[in-house]
Amino acid sequence: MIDVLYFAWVRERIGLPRERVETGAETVADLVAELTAREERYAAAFQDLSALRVAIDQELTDFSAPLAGAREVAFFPPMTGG
Amino acid sequence: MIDVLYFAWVRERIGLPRERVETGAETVADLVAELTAREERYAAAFQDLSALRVAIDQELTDFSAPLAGAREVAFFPPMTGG
Amino acid sequence: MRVQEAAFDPGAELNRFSAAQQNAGAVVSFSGIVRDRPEGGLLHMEIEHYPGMTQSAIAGMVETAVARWSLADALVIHRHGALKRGEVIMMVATAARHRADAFAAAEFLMDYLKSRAPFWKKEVGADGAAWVAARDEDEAALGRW
Amino acid sequence: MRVQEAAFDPGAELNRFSAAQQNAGAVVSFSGIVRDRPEGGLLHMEIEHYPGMTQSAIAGMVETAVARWSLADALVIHRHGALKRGEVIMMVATAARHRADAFAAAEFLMDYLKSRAPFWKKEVGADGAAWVAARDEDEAALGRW
Repeated sequence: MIDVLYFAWVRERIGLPRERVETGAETVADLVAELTAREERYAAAFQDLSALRVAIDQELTDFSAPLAGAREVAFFPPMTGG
Repeated sequence: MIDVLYFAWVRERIGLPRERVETGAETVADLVAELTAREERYAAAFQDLSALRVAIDQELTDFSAPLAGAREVAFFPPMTGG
Repeated sequence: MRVQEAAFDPGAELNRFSAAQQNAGAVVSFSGIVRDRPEGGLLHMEIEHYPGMTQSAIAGMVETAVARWSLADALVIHRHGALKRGEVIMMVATAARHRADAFAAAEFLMDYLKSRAPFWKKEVGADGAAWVAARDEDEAALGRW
Repeated sequence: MRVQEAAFDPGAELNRFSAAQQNAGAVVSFSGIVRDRPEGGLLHMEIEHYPGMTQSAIAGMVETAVARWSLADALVIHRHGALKRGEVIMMVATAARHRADAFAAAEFLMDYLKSRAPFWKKEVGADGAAWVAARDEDEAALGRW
Protein backbone atom coordinates (compact mmCIF):
# COMPACT_ATOMS: atom_id res chain seq x y z
CA MET A 1 0.00 0.00 0.00
CA ILE A 2 1.25 3.39 -0.95
CA ASP A 3 -0.17 6.92 -0.56
CA VAL A 4 -0.55 8.59 -3.92
CA LEU A 5 -1.02 12.39 -3.93
CA TYR A 6 -2.14 14.67 -6.75
CA PHE A 7 -1.75 18.43 -7.00
CA ALA A 8 -3.01 21.29 -9.19
CA TRP A 9 -4.54 20.18 -12.51
CA VAL A 10 -3.45 16.57 -11.92
CA ARG A 11 -5.65 16.59 -8.82
CA GLU A 12 -8.49 18.23 -10.76
CA ARG A 13 -8.35 15.73 -13.62
CA ILE A 14 -8.20 12.71 -11.33
CA GLY A 15 -10.80 14.24 -9.05
CA LEU A 16 -9.18 13.61 -5.68
CA PRO A 17 -6.19 14.91 -3.74
CA ARG A 18 -4.91 11.58 -2.46
CA GLU A 19 -5.70 7.90 -2.28
CA ARG A 20 -4.16 4.69 -0.96
CA VAL A 21 -3.18 2.35 -3.77
CA GLU A 22 -2.52 -1.38 -3.55
CA THR A 23 0.25 -1.93 -6.06
CA GLY A 24 3.11 -4.22 -6.93
CA ALA A 25 4.62 -1.63 -9.30
CA GLU A 26 8.41 -1.60 -9.26
CA THR A 27 8.89 1.92 -10.59
CA VAL A 28 6.97 5.16 -10.80
CA ALA A 29 6.43 4.52 -14.51
CA ASP A 30 4.89 1.10 -13.68
CA LEU A 31 2.54 2.77 -11.18
CA VAL A 32 1.54 5.34 -13.81
CA ALA A 33 0.82 2.53 -16.27
CA GLU A 34 -1.35 0.73 -13.69
CA LEU A 35 -3.32 3.87 -12.89
CA THR A 36 -3.69 4.81 -16.56
CA ALA A 37 -5.18 1.40 -17.28
CA ARG A 38 -7.78 1.87 -14.53
CA GLU A 39 -9.95 4.71 -15.73
CA GLU A 40 -10.13 7.47 -18.29
CA ARG A 41 -9.52 10.24 -15.74
CA TYR A 42 -6.10 8.78 -14.89
CA ALA A 43 -5.28 8.43 -18.59
CA ALA A 44 -6.24 12.11 -19.00
CA ALA A 45 -3.98 13.17 -16.15
CA PHE A 46 -0.99 11.09 -17.22
CA GLN A 47 -1.20 11.46 -20.98
CA ASP A 48 1.94 13.62 -21.25
CA LEU A 49 4.57 12.67 -18.68
CA SER A 50 6.90 15.43 -19.88
CA ALA A 51 4.38 17.89 -18.42
CA LEU A 52 4.48 16.16 -15.03
CA ARG A 53 6.81 15.96 -12.07
CA VAL A 54 6.98 13.24 -9.44
CA ALA A 55 8.19 13.13 -5.84
CA ILE A 56 8.78 10.02 -3.74
CA ASP A 57 8.54 10.63 -0.01
CA GLN A 58 8.60 14.39 -0.66
CA GLU A 59 11.80 14.41 -2.72
CA LEU A 60 11.71 15.21 -6.44
CA THR A 61 12.71 12.22 -8.54
CA ASP A 62 11.96 10.84 -12.03
CA PHE A 63 9.61 8.31 -13.55
CA SER A 64 12.23 5.56 -13.68
CA ALA A 65 12.77 5.70 -9.89
CA PRO A 66 12.09 2.41 -7.99
CA LEU A 67 9.16 2.36 -5.57
CA ALA A 68 10.69 -0.11 -3.12
CA GLY A 69 10.22 1.23 0.42
CA ALA A 70 8.29 4.32 -0.71
CA ARG A 71 5.44 5.45 1.54
CA GLU A 72 4.21 8.38 -0.53
CA VAL A 73 4.29 9.24 -4.23
CA ALA A 74 3.09 12.61 -5.50
CA PHE A 75 2.29 13.71 -9.06
CA PHE A 76 2.02 17.34 -10.10
CA PRO A 77 2.76 19.82 -12.90
CA PRO A 78 5.96 21.92 -12.90
CA MET A 79 5.97 24.17 -9.86
CA THR A 80 5.02 27.85 -10.12
CA GLY A 81 5.91 29.27 -6.72
CA GLY A 82 7.54 32.57 -5.87
CA MET B 1 36.42 83.79 -10.23
CA ILE B 2 35.41 80.23 -9.64
CA ASP B 3 33.95 78.37 -6.66
CA VAL B 4 36.24 75.55 -5.56
CA LEU B 5 34.77 72.88 -3.28
CA TYR B 6 36.54 70.19 -1.27
CA PHE B 7 35.05 67.07 0.28
CA ALA B 8 36.07 64.33 2.73
CA TRP B 9 39.82 64.15 3.40
CA VAL B 10 40.56 66.71 0.69
CA ARG B 11 38.46 69.17 2.70
CA GLU B 12 40.24 68.17 5.89
CA ARG B 13 43.74 68.56 4.45
CA ILE B 14 42.99 71.92 2.88
CA GLY B 15 41.08 73.02 5.97
CA LEU B 16 37.99 74.48 4.35
CA PRO B 17 34.95 73.22 2.46
CA ARG B 18 34.89 75.86 -0.27
CA GLU B 19 36.52 79.05 -1.42
CA ARG B 20 36.34 81.48 -4.31
CA VAL B 21 39.48 81.44 -6.42
CA GLU B 22 40.70 84.09 -8.83
CA THR B 23 42.36 82.10 -11.57
CA GLY B 24 43.28 82.18 -15.22
CA ALA B 25 43.84 78.42 -15.32
CA GLU B 26 42.77 76.82 -18.58
CA THR B 27 42.27 73.30 -17.30
CA VAL B 28 41.59 71.53 -14.00
CA ALA B 29 45.22 70.39 -13.97
CA ASP B 30 46.37 74.03 -14.31
CA LEU B 31 44.16 75.01 -11.38
CA VAL B 32 45.61 72.16 -9.29
CA ALA B 33 49.13 73.35 -10.15
CA GLU B 34 48.26 76.93 -9.10
CA LEU B 35 46.77 75.79 -5.79
CA THR B 36 49.64 73.37 -5.11
CA ALA B 37 52.13 76.22 -5.56
CA ARG B 38 50.24 78.33 -3.01
CA GLU B 39 50.65 76.48 0.27
CA GLU B 40 51.77 73.17 1.74
CA ARG B 41 48.20 72.13 2.67
CA TYR B 42 47.17 72.24 -1.01
CA ALA B 43 50.25 70.27 -2.00
CA ALA B 44 49.33 67.69 0.67
CA ALA B 45 45.81 67.38 -0.68
CA PHE B 46 46.81 67.18 -4.33
CA GLN B 47 49.95 65.07 -4.07
CA ASP B 48 48.39 62.00 -5.72
CA LEU B 49 45.87 62.91 -8.39
CA SER B 50 45.10 59.23 -9.07
CA ALA B 51 43.48 59.18 -5.61
CA LEU B 52 41.26 62.15 -6.48
CA ARG B 53 38.15 62.79 -8.51
CA VAL B 54 36.98 66.10 -9.93
CA ALA B 55 33.60 67.49 -10.94
CA ILE B 56 32.92 70.66 -12.95
CA ASP B 57 29.50 72.17 -12.32
CA GLN B 58 28.46 68.98 -10.54
CA GLU B 59 29.37 66.59 -13.36
CA LEU B 60 32.27 64.16 -12.99
CA THR B 61 35.08 64.93 -15.38
CA ASP B 62 38.88 64.54 -15.53
CA PHE B 63 41.91 66.67 -14.80
CA SER B 64 42.47 67.59 -18.44
CA ALA B 65 39.02 69.18 -18.72
CA PRO B 66 38.94 72.89 -19.72
CA LEU B 67 37.65 75.36 -17.13
CA ALA B 68 36.17 77.83 -19.63
CA GLY B 69 32.69 78.80 -18.45
CA ALA B 70 32.89 76.70 -15.27
CA ARG B 71 31.21 78.16 -12.19
CA GLU B 72 32.10 75.42 -9.72
CA VAL B 73 34.93 72.87 -9.46
CA ALA B 74 34.91 70.19 -6.77
CA PHE B 75 37.73 67.92 -5.61
CA PHE B 76 37.16 64.75 -3.61
CA PRO B 77 38.33 61.17 -3.09
CA PRO B 78 36.57 58.24 -4.83
CA MET B 79 32.98 58.05 -3.62
CA THR B 80 31.91 55.55 -0.99
CA GLY B 81 28.14 55.79 -0.93
CA GLY B 82 25.57 53.04 -0.65
CA MET C 1 11.02 30.08 7.13
CA ARG C 2 7.22 30.10 7.15
CA VAL C 3 4.51 28.76 4.87
CA GLN C 4 1.18 30.19 5.89
CA GLU C 5 -2.29 31.06 4.71
CA ALA C 6 -2.50 34.32 6.68
CA ALA C 7 -1.38 37.63 5.25
CA PHE C 8 1.87 39.09 6.59
CA ASP C 9 3.44 42.55 6.66
CA PRO C 10 6.57 42.57 4.45
CA GLY C 11 7.76 45.92 5.80
CA ALA C 12 7.53 44.77 9.42
CA GLU C 13 9.28 41.52 8.47
CA LEU C 14 12.06 43.44 6.72
CA ASN C 15 12.57 45.73 9.70
CA ARG C 16 12.65 42.82 12.15
CA PHE C 17 15.07 40.90 9.92
CA SER C 18 17.38 43.93 9.52
CA ALA C 19 17.32 44.76 13.23
CA ALA C 20 18.44 41.22 14.06
CA GLN C 21 21.66 41.60 12.04
CA GLN C 22 24.71 42.19 14.16
CA ASN C 23 27.30 42.62 11.49
CA ALA C 24 25.74 42.25 8.07
CA GLY C 25 25.72 45.60 6.29
CA ALA C 26 23.71 44.45 3.26
CA VAL C 27 20.08 43.31 3.29
CA VAL C 28 18.23 42.39 0.10
CA SER C 29 14.53 41.59 -0.06
CA PHE C 30 12.23 40.33 -2.77
CA SER C 31 8.43 40.47 -2.58
CA GLY C 32 6.10 38.85 -5.06
CA ILE C 33 2.76 40.60 -5.49
CA VAL C 34 -0.42 39.26 -7.12
CA ARG C 35 -0.76 41.11 -10.40
CA ASP C 36 -3.48 41.03 -12.99
CA ARG C 37 -3.41 38.69 -15.97
CA PRO C 38 -2.11 40.24 -19.21
CA GLU C 39 -5.71 40.19 -20.50
CA GLY C 40 -7.06 41.71 -17.24
CA GLY C 41 -10.03 40.62 -15.16
CA LEU C 42 -8.28 38.68 -12.40
CA LEU C 43 -10.61 38.11 -9.45
CA HIS C 44 -8.12 36.30 -7.25
CA MET C 45 -5.23 33.87 -7.26
CA GLU C 46 -5.30 30.47 -5.58
CA ILE C 47 -2.06 28.99 -4.38
CA GLU C 48 -1.91 25.29 -3.68
CA HIS C 49 1.04 23.59 -2.06
CA TYR C 50 2.30 20.21 -0.88
CA PRO C 51 2.55 20.77 2.87
CA GLY C 52 4.92 17.96 3.80
CA MET C 53 7.35 18.76 1.01
CA THR C 54 7.23 22.56 1.06
CA GLN C 55 9.00 22.94 4.39
CA SER C 56 11.82 20.53 3.61
CA ALA C 57 12.32 21.82 0.05
CA ILE C 58 12.61 25.44 1.22
CA ALA C 59 14.79 24.52 4.20
CA GLY C 60 17.18 22.76 1.80
CA MET C 61 17.40 25.82 -0.47
CA VAL C 62 18.00 28.16 2.46
CA GLU C 63 20.74 25.91 3.84
CA THR C 64 22.46 25.82 0.45
CA ALA C 65 22.25 29.61 0.06
CA VAL C 66 23.53 30.36 3.56
CA ALA C 67 26.57 28.11 3.06
CA ARG C 68 27.36 29.18 -0.49
CA TRP C 69 27.24 32.96 0.06
CA SER C 70 28.29 33.06 3.74
CA LEU C 71 24.98 34.64 4.63
CA ALA C 72 24.48 36.04 8.09
CA ASP C 73 20.78 35.21 7.78
CA ALA C 74 18.00 34.35 5.34
CA LEU C 75 14.21 34.57 5.55
CA VAL C 76 11.51 32.99 3.38
CA ILE C 77 7.76 33.51 3.88
CA HIS C 78 5.30 32.06 1.35
CA ARG C 79 1.53 32.19 1.47
CA HIS C 80 -0.99 29.68 0.14
CA GLY C 81 -4.76 29.84 -0.29
CA ALA C 82 -6.75 32.62 -1.97
CA LEU C 83 -5.05 35.98 -2.57
CA LYS C 84 -6.45 39.14 -4.09
CA ARG C 85 -4.77 41.49 -6.56
CA GLY C 86 -2.07 43.54 -4.86
CA GLU C 87 -1.61 41.10 -1.97
CA VAL C 88 1.94 39.97 -1.23
CA ILE C 89 2.39 36.29 -2.12
CA MET C 90 5.81 35.74 -0.65
CA MET C 91 9.04 37.36 0.39
CA VAL C 92 12.69 36.44 0.63
CA ALA C 93 15.31 38.39 2.58
CA THR C 94 19.05 37.83 2.78
CA ALA C 95 21.73 39.48 4.89
CA ALA C 96 25.47 39.45 4.22
CA ARG C 97 28.56 41.57 4.81
CA HIS C 98 28.73 42.56 1.17
CA ARG C 99 25.91 43.35 -1.20
CA ALA C 100 27.02 41.01 -4.01
CA ASP C 101 26.46 37.99 -1.73
CA ALA C 102 23.09 39.24 -0.48
CA PHE C 103 21.89 39.87 -4.06
CA ALA C 104 23.16 36.56 -5.45
CA ALA C 105 21.66 34.54 -2.61
CA ALA C 106 18.27 36.28 -2.94
CA GLU C 107 18.19 35.59 -6.68
CA PHE C 108 19.23 31.98 -6.13
CA LEU C 109 16.46 31.50 -3.56
CA MET C 110 13.89 33.06 -5.88
CA ASP C 111 14.96 30.90 -8.83
CA TYR C 112 14.69 27.76 -6.72
CA LEU C 113 11.44 28.74 -5.02
CA LYS C 114 9.93 29.45 -8.43
CA SER C 115 10.72 26.07 -9.95
CA ARG C 116 11.56 23.66 -7.13
CA ALA C 117 9.29 24.48 -4.20
CA PRO C 118 5.94 22.67 -4.52
CA PHE C 119 3.55 25.59 -5.07
CA TRP C 120 1.06 25.96 -7.90
CA LYS C 121 -0.79 29.13 -8.84
CA LYS C 122 -4.22 29.33 -10.37
CA GLU C 123 -5.63 32.55 -11.77
CA VAL C 124 -9.36 32.94 -11.27
CA GLY C 125 -11.34 35.40 -13.37
CA ALA C 126 -15.04 35.94 -14.08
CA ASP C 127 -14.45 34.04 -17.34
CA GLY C 128 -13.01 30.98 -15.60
CA ALA C 129 -9.87 29.74 -13.92
CA ALA C 130 -6.52 28.57 -15.31
CA TRP C 131 -3.36 27.14 -13.78
CA VAL C 132 -0.34 29.34 -14.35
CA ALA C 133 2.07 27.56 -16.69
CA ALA C 134 5.72 27.26 -15.72
CA ARG C 135 7.90 29.51 -17.88
CA ASP C 136 10.85 28.08 -19.79
CA GLU C 137 12.92 31.07 -18.63
CA ASP C 138 12.30 30.09 -15.02
CA GLU C 139 13.57 26.56 -15.55
CA ALA C 140 16.51 27.91 -17.56
CA ALA C 141 17.38 30.36 -14.76
CA LEU C 142 18.41 27.43 -12.54
CA GLY C 143 21.22 26.64 -14.95
CA ARG C 144 23.31 29.58 -13.81
CA TRP C 145 23.76 28.36 -10.24
CA MET D 1 14.41 59.97 -4.57
CA ARG D 2 15.42 61.57 -1.27
CA VAL D 3 18.71 62.58 0.32
CA GLN D 4 18.13 63.42 3.96
CA GLU D 5 19.72 63.62 7.38
CA ALA D 6 16.70 62.22 9.24
CA ALA D 7 16.24 58.52 9.88
CA PHE D 8 13.58 56.73 7.84
CA ASP D 9 11.63 53.49 8.20
CA PRO D 10 12.68 51.06 5.43
CA GLY D 11 9.77 48.70 6.14
CA ALA D 12 7.20 51.47 5.87
CA GLU D 13 8.90 52.73 2.69
CA LEU D 14 8.86 49.22 1.20
CA ASN D 15 5.17 48.78 1.98
CA ARG D 16 4.26 52.17 0.55
CA PHE D 17 6.33 51.47 -2.59
CA SER D 18 4.76 48.01 -3.08
CA ALA D 19 1.23 49.27 -2.49
CA ALA D 20 1.69 51.89 -5.21
CA GLN D 21 2.41 49.24 -7.85
CA GLN D 22 -0.51 48.55 -10.16
CA ASN D 23 0.93 45.79 -12.25
CA ALA D 24 4.46 45.04 -11.20
CA GLY D 25 4.59 41.65 -9.54
CA ALA D 26 8.23 41.82 -8.48
CA VAL D 27 9.68 44.22 -5.90
CA VAL D 28 13.35 44.11 -4.86
CA SER D 29 14.83 46.19 -2.06
CA PHE D 30 18.33 46.76 -0.77
CA SER D 31 19.13 48.33 2.58
CA GLY D 32 22.59 49.31 3.72
CA ILE D 33 23.15 49.17 7.48
CA VAL D 34 25.98 50.71 9.52
CA ARG D 35 28.13 47.78 10.63
CA ASP D 36 31.15 47.69 12.88
CA ARG D 37 34.71 47.96 11.58
CA PRO D 38 36.50 44.61 11.13
CA GLU D 39 38.60 45.51 14.19
CA GLY D 40 35.52 46.54 16.20
CA GLY D 41 34.97 49.67 18.29
CA LEU D 42 32.96 51.78 15.87
CA LEU D 43 31.27 54.67 17.69
CA HIS D 44 29.45 56.09 14.71
CA MET D 45 29.69 56.73 11.00
CA GLU D 46 29.70 60.16 9.39
CA ILE D 47 28.39 60.53 5.88
CA GLU D 48 29.32 63.64 3.94
CA HIS D 49 27.83 64.48 0.57
CA TYR D 50 27.91 67.10 -2.17
CA PRO D 51 24.35 68.45 -2.00
CA GLY D 52 24.11 70.07 -5.43
CA MET D 53 25.51 67.04 -7.20
CA THR D 54 23.87 64.22 -5.22
CA GLN D 55 20.35 64.85 -6.47
CA SER D 56 21.28 65.10 -10.14
CA ALA D 57 23.68 62.13 -10.01
CA ILE D 58 21.05 59.86 -8.43
CA ALA D 59 18.27 61.14 -10.69
CA GLY D 60 20.43 60.24 -13.70
CA MET D 61 21.05 56.71 -12.43
CA VAL D 62 17.37 56.15 -11.70
CA GLU D 63 16.37 57.40 -15.14
CA THR D 64 18.86 55.03 -16.78
CA ALA D 65 17.67 52.06 -14.71
CA VAL D 66 13.97 52.72 -15.35
CA ALA D 67 14.52 52.88 -19.11
CA ARG D 68 16.93 49.96 -19.37
CA TRP D 69 14.90 47.44 -17.36
CA SER D 70 11.39 48.76 -18.12
CA LEU D 71 10.85 49.40 -14.44
CA ALA D 72 7.40 50.27 -13.21
CA ASP D 73 9.02 52.30 -10.43
CA ALA D 74 12.25 52.90 -8.52
CA LEU D 75 13.02 54.44 -5.13
CA VAL D 76 16.30 55.70 -3.65
CA ILE D 77 16.68 57.12 -0.14
CA HIS D 78 20.15 57.99 1.20
CA ARG D 79 21.00 59.53 4.54
CA HIS D 80 23.89 61.84 5.43
CA GLY D 81 25.22 63.07 8.76
CA ALA D 82 26.05 60.96 11.82
CA LEU D 83 24.69 57.41 12.03
CA LYS D 84 25.05 54.84 14.77
CA ARG D 85 25.73 51.12 14.41
CA GLY D 86 22.66 49.29 13.15
CA GLU D 87 21.08 52.38 11.60
CA VAL D 88 19.93 52.14 8.00
CA ILE D 89 22.12 54.28 5.74
CA MET D 90 20.16 54.01 2.55
CA MET D 91 17.72 51.92 0.59
CA VAL D 92 16.90 51.20 -3.02
CA ALA D 93 13.69 49.59 -4.25
CA THR D 94 12.73 48.56 -7.76
CA ALA D 95 9.47 47.23 -9.20
CA ALA D 96 9.03 45.35 -12.46
CA ARG D 97 6.80 42.74 -14.07
CA HIS D 98 9.49 40.09 -13.82
CA ARG D 99 11.97 39.49 -11.05
CA ALA D 100 15.08 39.39 -13.26
CA ASP D 101 14.54 43.05 -14.22
CA ALA D 102 13.86 44.15 -10.64
CA PHE D 103 17.00 42.40 -9.39
CA ALA D 104 19.26 43.65 -12.19
CA ALA D 105 18.07 47.24 -11.81
CA ALA D 106 18.55 47.20 -8.01
CA GLU D 107 22.10 45.88 -8.41
CA PHE D 108 22.84 48.45 -11.09
CA LEU D 109 21.57 51.27 -8.87
CA MET D 110 23.62 49.99 -5.93
CA ASP D 111 26.79 49.72 -8.02
CA TYR D 112 26.36 53.25 -9.30
CA LEU D 113 25.37 54.74 -5.94
CA LYS D 114 28.44 53.14 -4.40
CA SER D 115 30.97 54.60 -6.81
CA ARG D 116 29.31 57.48 -8.67
CA ALA D 117 27.06 59.27 -6.19
CA PRO D 118 29.00 61.90 -4.20
CA PHE D 119 28.90 60.41 -0.69
CA TRP D 120 31.88 59.74 1.57
CA LYS D 121 31.86 57.65 4.72
CA LYS D 122 34.03 58.18 7.77
CA GLU D 123 34.26 55.62 10.55
CA VAL D 124 34.67 57.14 14.00
CA GLY D 125 36.02 55.05 16.89
CA ALA D 126 37.41 55.86 20.32
CA ASP D 127 40.86 55.41 18.76
CA GLY D 128 40.26 57.98 16.04
CA ALA D 129 38.48 58.44 12.75
CA ALA D 130 39.25 57.24 9.23
CA TRP D 131 37.66 57.76 5.83
CA VAL D 132 36.41 54.53 4.30
CA ALA D 133 38.52 53.70 1.25
CA ALA D 134 36.83 52.88 -2.04
CA ARG D 135 37.15 49.18 -2.84
CA ASP D 136 38.60 48.09 -6.19
CA GLU D 137 35.77 45.54 -6.46
CA ASP D 138 33.22 48.34 -6.31
CA GLU D 139 34.82 50.22 -9.18
CA ALA D 140 35.20 46.95 -11.11
CA ALA D 141 31.51 46.14 -10.56
CA LEU D 142 30.55 49.04 -12.86
CA GLY D 143 32.20 47.23 -15.75
CA ARG D 144 29.41 44.71 -16.04
CA TRP D 145 26.68 47.21 -16.94
